Formats: sequence, structure tokens, C-alpha cells
Amino acid sequence: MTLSHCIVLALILCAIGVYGLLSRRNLIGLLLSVEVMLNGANLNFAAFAHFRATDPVAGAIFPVFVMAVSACEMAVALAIVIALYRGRRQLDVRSLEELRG
Amino acid sequence: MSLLLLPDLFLLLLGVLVLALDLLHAKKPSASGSFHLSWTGLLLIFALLLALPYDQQFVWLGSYQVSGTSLLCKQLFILSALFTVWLARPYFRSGGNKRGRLAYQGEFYGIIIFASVGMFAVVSAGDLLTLFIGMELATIPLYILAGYHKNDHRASEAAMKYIVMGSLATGFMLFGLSFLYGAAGALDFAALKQAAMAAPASPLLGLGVCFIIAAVGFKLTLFPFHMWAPDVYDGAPTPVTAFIAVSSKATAIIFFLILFHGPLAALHTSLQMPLLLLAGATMTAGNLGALRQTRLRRFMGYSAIAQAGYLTMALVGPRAAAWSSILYYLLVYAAANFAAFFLIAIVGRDREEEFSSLRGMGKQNPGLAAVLMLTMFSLGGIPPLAGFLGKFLLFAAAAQQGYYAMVVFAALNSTISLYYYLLLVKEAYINEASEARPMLTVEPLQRTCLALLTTAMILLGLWPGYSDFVVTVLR
Amino acid sequence: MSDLLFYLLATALVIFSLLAVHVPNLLHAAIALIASFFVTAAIYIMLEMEFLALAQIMLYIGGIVIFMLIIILLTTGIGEERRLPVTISRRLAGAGLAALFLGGLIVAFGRWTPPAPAGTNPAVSLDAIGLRLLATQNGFVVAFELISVLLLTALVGAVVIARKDKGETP
Amino acid sequence: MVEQILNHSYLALFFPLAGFIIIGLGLGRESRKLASAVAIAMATLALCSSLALAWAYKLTVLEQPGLYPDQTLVATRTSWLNFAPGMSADMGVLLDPISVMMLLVVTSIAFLVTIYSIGYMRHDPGFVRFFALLDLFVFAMLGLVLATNILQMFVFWELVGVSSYTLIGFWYEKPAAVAAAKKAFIVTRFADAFFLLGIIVISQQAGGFDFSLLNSPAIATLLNHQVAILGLDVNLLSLTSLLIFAGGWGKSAMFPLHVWLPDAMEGPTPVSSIIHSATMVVAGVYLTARMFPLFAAAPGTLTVIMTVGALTALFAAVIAITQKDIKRILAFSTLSQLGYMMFSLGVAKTTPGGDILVFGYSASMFHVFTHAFFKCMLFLGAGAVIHAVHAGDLEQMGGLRRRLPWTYCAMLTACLAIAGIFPFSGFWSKDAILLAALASGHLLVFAVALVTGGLTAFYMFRLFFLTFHGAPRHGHTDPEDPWMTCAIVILTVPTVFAGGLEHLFTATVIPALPAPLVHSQAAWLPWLASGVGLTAIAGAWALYGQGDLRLATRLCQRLGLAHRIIFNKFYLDEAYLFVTRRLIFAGLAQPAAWFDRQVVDGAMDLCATILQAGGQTIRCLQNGQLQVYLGAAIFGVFFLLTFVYLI
Repeated sequence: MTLSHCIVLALILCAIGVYGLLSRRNLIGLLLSVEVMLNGANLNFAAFAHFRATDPVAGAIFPVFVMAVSACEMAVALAIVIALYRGRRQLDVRSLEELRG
Repeated sequence: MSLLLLPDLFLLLLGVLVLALDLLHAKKPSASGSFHLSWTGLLLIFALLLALPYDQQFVWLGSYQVSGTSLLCKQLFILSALFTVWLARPYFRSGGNKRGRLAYQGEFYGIIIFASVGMFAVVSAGDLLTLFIGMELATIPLYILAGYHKNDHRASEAAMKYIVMGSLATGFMLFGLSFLYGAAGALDFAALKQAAMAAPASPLLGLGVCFIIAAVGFKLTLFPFHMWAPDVYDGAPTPVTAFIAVSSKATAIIFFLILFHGPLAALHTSLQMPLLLLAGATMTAGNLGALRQTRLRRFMGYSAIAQAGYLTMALVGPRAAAWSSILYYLLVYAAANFAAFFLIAIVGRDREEEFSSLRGMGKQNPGLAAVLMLTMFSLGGIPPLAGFLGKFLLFAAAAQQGYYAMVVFAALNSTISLYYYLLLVKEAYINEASEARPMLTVEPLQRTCLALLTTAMILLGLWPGYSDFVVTVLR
Repeated sequence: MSDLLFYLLATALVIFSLLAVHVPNLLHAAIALIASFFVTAAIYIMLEMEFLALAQIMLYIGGIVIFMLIIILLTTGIGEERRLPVTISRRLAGAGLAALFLGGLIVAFGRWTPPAPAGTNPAVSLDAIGLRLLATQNGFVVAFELISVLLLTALVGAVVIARKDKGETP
Repeated sequence: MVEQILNHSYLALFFPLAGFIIIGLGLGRESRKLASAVAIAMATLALCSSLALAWAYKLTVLEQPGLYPDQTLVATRTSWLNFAPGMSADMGVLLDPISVMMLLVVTSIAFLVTIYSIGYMRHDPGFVRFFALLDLFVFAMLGLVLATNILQMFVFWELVGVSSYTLIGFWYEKPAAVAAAKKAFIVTRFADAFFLLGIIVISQQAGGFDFSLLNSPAIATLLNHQVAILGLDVNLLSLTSLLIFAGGWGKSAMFPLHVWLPDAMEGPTPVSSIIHSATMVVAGVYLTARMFPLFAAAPGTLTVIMTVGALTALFAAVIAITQKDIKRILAFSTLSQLGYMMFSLGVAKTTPGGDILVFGYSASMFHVFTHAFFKCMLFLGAGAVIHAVHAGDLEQMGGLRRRLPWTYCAMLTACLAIAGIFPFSGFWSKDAILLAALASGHLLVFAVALVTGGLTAFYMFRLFFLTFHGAPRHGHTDPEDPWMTCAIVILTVPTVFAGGLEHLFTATVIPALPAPLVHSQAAWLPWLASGVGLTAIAGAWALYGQGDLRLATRLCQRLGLAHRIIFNKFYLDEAYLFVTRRLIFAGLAQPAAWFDRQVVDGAMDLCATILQAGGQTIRCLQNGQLQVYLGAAIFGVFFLLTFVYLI
């Protein structure tokens, strides 16, 4: 277990999140993918804090804030999902095509 | 504690008060209490900001620093919030807009104010965490605002697109910040600056900067991260569009300024190439995209993308030139954009917000048409309006580093932009095509705001002391 | 020993994350996400970040994912996504772009050579975290305050957006 | 008294601005009488103040050459823009021979055009708006002329563009007018993009904007080195001067950026008149003259100016032969004359002996001066004709001599002036230019100038004969309007006599020259030029003026030499017919016109098409699909990652 391995793991999580964002069709699925990505970023912080940082406490605190922020983001996103679902009765990302050009 | 912190605290307090006041009025949807409270409060805070000294600096708790430049940025944010509040007022009355009446007025103003608190935090941040939270606080509320027309498919669609793209940007931002943290070992700017000076070629820094440019590029609508912008501008309610176009973009470019001319200044030389490429691509994409639009807000979206390109170009300049030209341009850009959005709001009261709705304006409302023409000229950078000097300073900032080819490219781009801005002017002066339409109604508030903005556009162009002033404050 | 455990956990994390973004059934995906979060918490413990592991389980799993599950049940119904088949070409395109992206990232990261003494920091104690959060010097009080504002705003906003108004015409 | 005048020199600028504000903002659409009164009052005041200013300038500077060695006086200066300590752009009033000359020309022409417009625009619903915009236009031009520094000049330069946009598109109900206005604005803006960069580069190198600074030899030396731009090794001085000249290239409608000018005829005729005579298009020539010391120091720049000028002069004259619309002919003739002024500046370089020969410079300015009056008159006359027959096509005119006697006489003097016939004003200035071209040793340019002179005489008299002679080809004709006639008649005075001021020009514009070149150096030249002109007129007469013998006899008696040549050697006339009709008209002029329309205009259209296609592509990419947007962003980061390799 080295720093590089941890970071590569985090980057893989980032790419997995990207894969999900690009291939999922359900909007909630997209939001799940974003969570995977953020998880990777948190891992990055923790890894740097553990192995390298001169100020490890900061690296330990940052992910907690990230969790709070992503909770806010999800709350808002899901509210929008509900508003959208109420109007359209579906959550297909491909149906979002009224705004274009 | 220091007096310098007062605006931030008052703004926070104002947000809470507006939300609290709204609870009292819960039964009356069109009550105007929160509106009046919001704008008077914002106006007072603006006055306070003007009164504070620019030559002092105050660091609060090690992570929040107020200086002259941050005060200048805050003035810009407050003005933007203020005009957004004024712009939004008719949207909460029935008949104020063709798309229907908005509900939850108090919350709307509260959210605008809280978003401005986030922007304040961005310009005052002393470490990466505060910067990140500030950026999120300046963004997440906008997702809500974009979907404020709850019953309108297009608004929900816009909000959804915005939040998904925004979340990806947050992810990039976090990766970027984590790499910067990894490179610096701590979160504060001082450590970052030291690390950047010690090893400017570190790949960790490079990765961090890439991710951060991408993340902030979303907010600044840099190509190819700009693609949400036309859709969101089109779908969101007009006041929100204006707020996104002005405040959010300003936050993003100031974020770059703070980072690239502050802690990461050691990387500035190597950053110039990528920034210029992005800037060139952005202005071209924006200008080409705007050429064939017919919907007003979408058009403004593309125009704003192009402006972001010009702004980014100035980042490569030396510190004083970059700061002064960008802040001056932001002010000018804010005035012109708000004027345009006020016009769109006026048109959108009874008509679709499309080019053809402008027809007949030259005959029926010659004053409005003249304001439209001035606004478009200012956006197109025609002297003696402020837009010219703004562009001139941006171009000069880039030219100071010897990027002459880029300046010509940008200047030619602004010639293209003139073409489509004139398209709008032409539309306004074309006679009514077929059906006779009633005249556009202009509320006194809108009239006052337009007068203020037009005066600003002219005066800023004639007495551009502001940019000079920024340089003084920077020293 | 600890290396082996790390690689096991890393593999599990990658697999669960892949499942979370890949399986068609959203409910299953959410459960896979919970699992991946648990594995992440385990990795945090290996990195001597107990506090973070705790927060991961309580905040992330307790908060977000449960919240998300509720929404999935509320809006789409179980297995809704079956009706939105993802074509193989779309998956390939997504996977290809993601792989390209990952390749770019890893090649870029590969230019970094970690400095020679690859020691580790001492474990971050809960005390240190608590003190730093509220420290007056170099602390995170401001961020802490800001995040409360953010939470308030998001809450108000989410209510405004999600609320079904009376007499509203769809 | 003199000091008072100089202290208040800004008044010349102030009156047109006041006119714009009072008429534009203060008066309603229906207050026509008031608007015309204000317009005339302001034009008179501006003229008076500029006359006073010229007088004060003469007393202060010209009569005290010791005090002002470079003849330049900055009368007013206020601080405007501070870029850095020691680097600021001011707003001010600069007085030197050429700015005073332009000041007088602009205000006097504006005064006459204002008078004329009261008659011409009498029935137009936009009467009040017209005068407001006209005043704005004059204000912008005066600001440009009097600018003390290049940034101030650029600001007013663009303001000229804006106000010309509003004036050319004055009849905005006509789609053609709106399109023409837009074309004018955008084509000139295109050139201004380079001009702007030139300003930025030179101001940064020089550390200031003032003309006195930029034109100093020190700056030329400072700039004169090679720099690498986009991999090319270029001389910074040449680059900068060419960038600045690009502004004049567009504004003065030099080939191939001339495409906007013929279209700009969509504006009301008084507007065309003022644009073509004293404002807008002359601005490019004025800029070149203003920055002349810098240009002269740059290797190659003057050659470019000369080539472009000569090419435009010939090209436009050739095209003018084929045109049928009276205003379009005049437009091409303006292009041709602008080419004259431009190459005249271009040849003002060094003699083989190495001395600076700035005679072309004064000749150019002199031609600006004389051209302003006769071109203004030609347009006003054309306006009067159009006003009378309600059409601009030559085929619907003819025989207007009796209906419009005043206009007829005035137009005749103007045509003789532009054709360069002794003793009208054009003769003197054209002769000076020819002499400059000859003395510079550029024989090709001299030949072009000579041929162009002949062509000019030919197409102008073609226009003249087709309009006023022969049988009427139209129905009802309105009588002459007193306001319009008054302005036209006043203009005959300078059209005839302005040539007498030549000595003043050579003496004041280039006082440093020890012995001004005089005609005696090439005594055959005036004869040759006149001969070419008269032959051309005779040819036009042979082709278009027949059918009216009485007038032919009178004309022939007046033009004694041409008369004898044509009558004694009739075969010459036949040969001339062959040359004009077969060779020039069918073999050269029509292909040139085709080239202009199809290739030059077409290239512009092609640019527009490419841009539109780009716009369409952007729109197609923006297909509303969220995941396309996400993919684009991922690609963006992927490409940004190369940055890691750059640092």
C-alpha cells in the first residue's frame, strides 16, 4: 500500500464515475455516478493526508466537508428530479432535449 | 474583529432576515416586504462597502481575509444581486411574465443573498477549503434558482442539466484541490505558494491545475465545458439567467485571478498557452453559436460565452493589468448584460422571448430601442461606450505579454460579434411584420434601472478611472 | 499482510463502484454504492483515519444513500430502468471515453516520482480534528459556518422546488 | 482675444454635440421648424468657431514660426485615462496645418449640407432624427480630426462608424439600407481590429499615445527591429505601421475593403455627400497623413500605401464607366479619388538622391481639400436631380438642362473640376499629385494616375451628358428647391477657386522644404494632363452627348483645343470610339465590374457563409443531449492534461 497506489485507485474511481455519467440513462443513475467520483476524491485527500501532508488534519477534515456539500447537492438534485418527474413521468436523460441548438 | 468584516456579516444577517420575514407573510404570496427588505439591505451594504477603506487588510481566523481588491469584487457582487432583485420583482406578480407567475418570493431573494455570501467567501478565502465551500455556496443555490419555474418543463430540464454538469465540475474541483493539497501538504495559500515556487513543474500541481481549470471552466463557460450554458440560460427564469451570467461568471474569473496571480503565480508562465487556447476556442464557439439564434436568452447565453473568452484571454497579462482590466470589464459587462436582461424581461411580459418579438420597437418604443442599441454597441465594444474600453484593456493585458496574434484573433472575433449584435438592433427597427401588437409596458422600476444602467454604460466609457483605481488598490 | 488487504479492498471497491454505475436496476445499484462506501470506510481505517471512516458510514451511508433510495422508490419504482435499455454501443462509447480519460490521468500522474522517504504521518486523532475545526488560527471555523449556510439554503431550496403547490396546473 | 479663442477651442466640438443632444433628446418628432433652426444655428456656430480657431492658429503659430517649430499646438488637454504613471491618454484639441484644414472643411461642408438637407428631407418622417444624427456624425468627425492622441482618435473613429451606421441605415424600413449600413459598419470594423492592435502595440512600446510621441524619430528607431511572430521574422516597425494603416485601409475603402462604399448609397443623398466629401472616407487618408512620419520611417509601408492607392484609383475608375446609377458612379469616383490621395501619400518618400520628398504629402492634403468641395457639390447636385425626377438611374434622366438650370451650371463646374480642367480647383490638386508621382520616380504610378485622370473625365462627362443632355427620358419633373439650390450655388465658389490656395498648402504643410517644387519643373505636365482630360471629355461627348448640336458647338468653342483635334482629325475620334467601347468598356471595365461584384464581394460573402456554417455546426453539436455535453467536458479535461507535460 503506497501513496501512488491509493491515488491510482482514486483515479480509477473517477473514471468509473465518468463511465457511469456517460452511459447511464436514468437521471438518478447519473447522480449515483457522481457519488462514486466524489468518493474517489475523498480517498485522494485521505491518502495524501496519511502519507505526505505536513498538515494531515486538514486532509482528514476536508472529506467531511465534502460529504456535507455532496449531501446538499444531492438534496437539491433530488428535489429537481422530483419536480422533473412530476412534469414528465419519466427520468430518461435522453428526454431532456427540449433545450437545444 | 474589524469593520472590514461587517459587509459579509450584514449580508448573512440580511439573508436570514429575508427568510424570516417571509415566514410571517407565508399566507400572502405577493407580499412585497421581502422585496423591499432585500433591496434596501443590499443597497445599504453597497454603501457600506463604498465607505470602507481600501488600503487595509484584515485576516480573520487565519482563513478569511478582507483586502481592498476583495472589497471591489464584493461591490460587484452586491450590485449584481441588487439588480437581480429588481429584475425579479415583476416575475412574482401575475401578468408579470408570459411564462407564468413565480412563487416563493422571499425564498428567492434569500437564496440570491446566500449565494452572494458564497461569492464573498470566494474572494475572501485564505485557504482551499474556504474557497471550495464558498464556490459551492455560490453554485448550489443557482441550481435551485434555475428550476424556479417549477411547472415549466424547460426550467426543470435546465436545472437538471445544470446540476449534473455542476456535479461533474464539483468532482473535478475536488480532485484538483486534492492534488494541490498533495503538492502543498496543507490547505492554506501560503503553503501552496511555497510549494509552487519550490517545484513549479511538479506533476501533482499540474494535475491539480488541470482539474481546477476544468471545474471553474464550467462556471466560466469555457469551451468545451460551456455546453450547459445556452440550455440553462434559455430555460431558467430571466432574472436567474442574469444572475448566472453576471455573478457566477464573475466569481469564476475572480477565482482564476486569485489562484493564478496569487498562490500559483509561479506557474503563470506555463499556464499562458493553455489559457489562451481555451480563450480562443471559447470566444469562437460563443460567437459562432450566437450567429444563428432566434431566442433571446439563448442568444445572450452564447454572447456570454464569447465574453468569457475575452475575459480569460486577459488572465495571461501581468498581475496589475489582469486584475484591473478584468474587474473593469466585469463591471461594464454587468451593466450591459443587466440592461439586456431588463429589455428581455420587458419584452417577455406579454410576448415570447424571441427576436421577432422585438419588431416594431423602433416605432412604438423608440426609447427602449435606443437603449437596446446602446446595450448591443456596448457589448460589441464600440466606443465611446464602456464596452470598448473594457475590451481595449483586456486586449492590452494580453498584448503586454506579446500575444499579438491572439489579440488580432480576439479583435476579429469581436467583429463577428458585432454582426449578431447588430442583428438584434436591426430586428428592433424592422417594422411590425403582420399583426398589430400592443405597446410594451415598462414599469417605473424597470425604467429607473434601465436609465441607471445606460448611464453607467456611457459614463464608464467616458471616465474609465475605475481600472486605474483597481491598480492603486492592488498595490 | 496489510498490502494484501489493501489490494483486496481496492479490488472490492472497484467492483462495487462498477456495479453501482453499471447494473440496470437502480435499487441494486444503490446497494452496490452502499457496499462501496463501506469498503472505502475500511480503507480509511487502514489509512488511520478512523474519524473519516465513521463520518463515511454515518454521513454518507446514513444520509445520502438512504435519501437516494427513498427517491428511487418514490419516483421510478423498483426496476424502472429495465424500460430504458442501454445499448451496447452506448456502453462501449462511455467505457472507451472513460478508459481514455483514465489513461490520460494515469500517464500524467506517472510523471510524478514520489520523494524517497515514503514514511507515513502519525494517525490523526479525534482531538486534533475537533481542535482544528474550532481553532482561531489556521482553523476551519469559517468553512464550518459557511457550510451551515449552504445546508440552510439547500434545504430551503429543495423544499421550494420539490413541494407540490396547491392549485398548480401541470 | 486669441488666447480666449484657443482656451475655448473645444467649442468647435461642442456645438455639433449640443445640436445632437438638443435635437435628439430635447425635441419631439413633430418639431420640424425648431429642429432645422437648431441645426442651422449649431452648424453656423461650429463654422464660426472653427474660423475663429483657424484665425487664432494663424496668428499664434504660423506667424511665429520660431515658437512652434513643428507648427503643432495643443489647445486643450484634459486627463482622461491613466494606464500607468506617465502613460495616459488625454482628450484634447490638436491644431496643426492639416487638422485646421480639415476642421474648416468639415464645418463648412456640414454647414452647407445642413442647409441643403432642409430642402431635401422636407417630406421625410424622420426629419428631426436626421438632423440629430447628422450633428452626431459631424461631432464624431471633428473629434477625430482634432484628436491629440491615437486612442482619442480611435474612439472618435469608431463613433464615426456608429453614426455612419445610423445614417446609412437611416431609412430602416428598406432592407437594402439596413444591410448596407451593417456592411459598412462591419467591414470597417474588420479593419479596425488590426488598427486597434496597432494602437496597443505602439502605445506599449512607446509608453504613450500622443501623436507627437509616436511620430518622433526615437520611436521609429525603438521599433525598428525584428521580432518573431507566429514563427515569422518581421520588422516590428513595419508591422505596427501596417496595422495602423489597416484602419485607414478600411475606412477609406481601399481595395479590396471598398465593398461597403458603393452600397452605402442607400442612405439619404446629403449623407452620401458628407460621407464622401469631408468625413468618414477621408478619415483614412487623414490617419495616414497624421501618422506619416512613422510610416515614412518604416521600410515598405509607404510602398504598400502607394500600391493600394494606385490600384484602387485605377480599379474604381474603370468600374465607374459601366455603372448606370448616378450615385454609384459618384461612389466609384470617390473611391478613385481616395486612391489618388493615398498613393500621393505613398510616393512622398525619398528621392533617389536620398532627400525626403514630402511634396506628395502636401499634394494629397491639397487634394483632400479641393475634392471635398467638388465631391460634395456633385452629390448635392445628384441629389437635386434625383429629387427632381424621383429616380437615380441614368436611363431615366436626360434633357434636364432646362428644368434644372442652376444645378446644371453647378454640376458642370464640378465635373470640370474633377476632370482636372484649368482653372478649376481639381486641376491644381491633381496636377500637384501627378507632379509628385513623377518626381518620385515611380513612373508606373504616374502612368496609372494619368490614365485614371482620363477615365475620370470620361465617366464624369458620361454622367453629365446622360443626365442633362439629349432628349428627356422621364415624365414629371419637380422644380428646384431654393434651400438645395442655395447650398449648391455656394459650393461653386470653392469648386472654382480653391485651386488658388495651392501655394498656401505647399508653404504651410511643408515649410521645412527649402524650395517648394513648382510647376516649372515639368512644364509639359499640365498640358499633358489637360490634354488627356479634354480628350476623354471629347470621347464622352462623342459617345453620349450627341443629338444636341447647339450645345455641342458651344462646348466645342469653349474647349478649343479638343475641338480642333476632333474636327480636323476625325479618325482619331473613330479610334477613340474603338478604344473606349471595345477595349475599355467591353474588354476591361465590364470584367473589372464583374470581378468586383463576383470575386471581391463574393469573398466577403464566402467568409459570411463559412461563419454561418460554423454557427450551424455549433448548433448541431448543442443537440440537447446531456451526455454529449458531459463527453465534451471529459474530452476537454483529457486535452488539458497535456498541460502537465508543458510545465
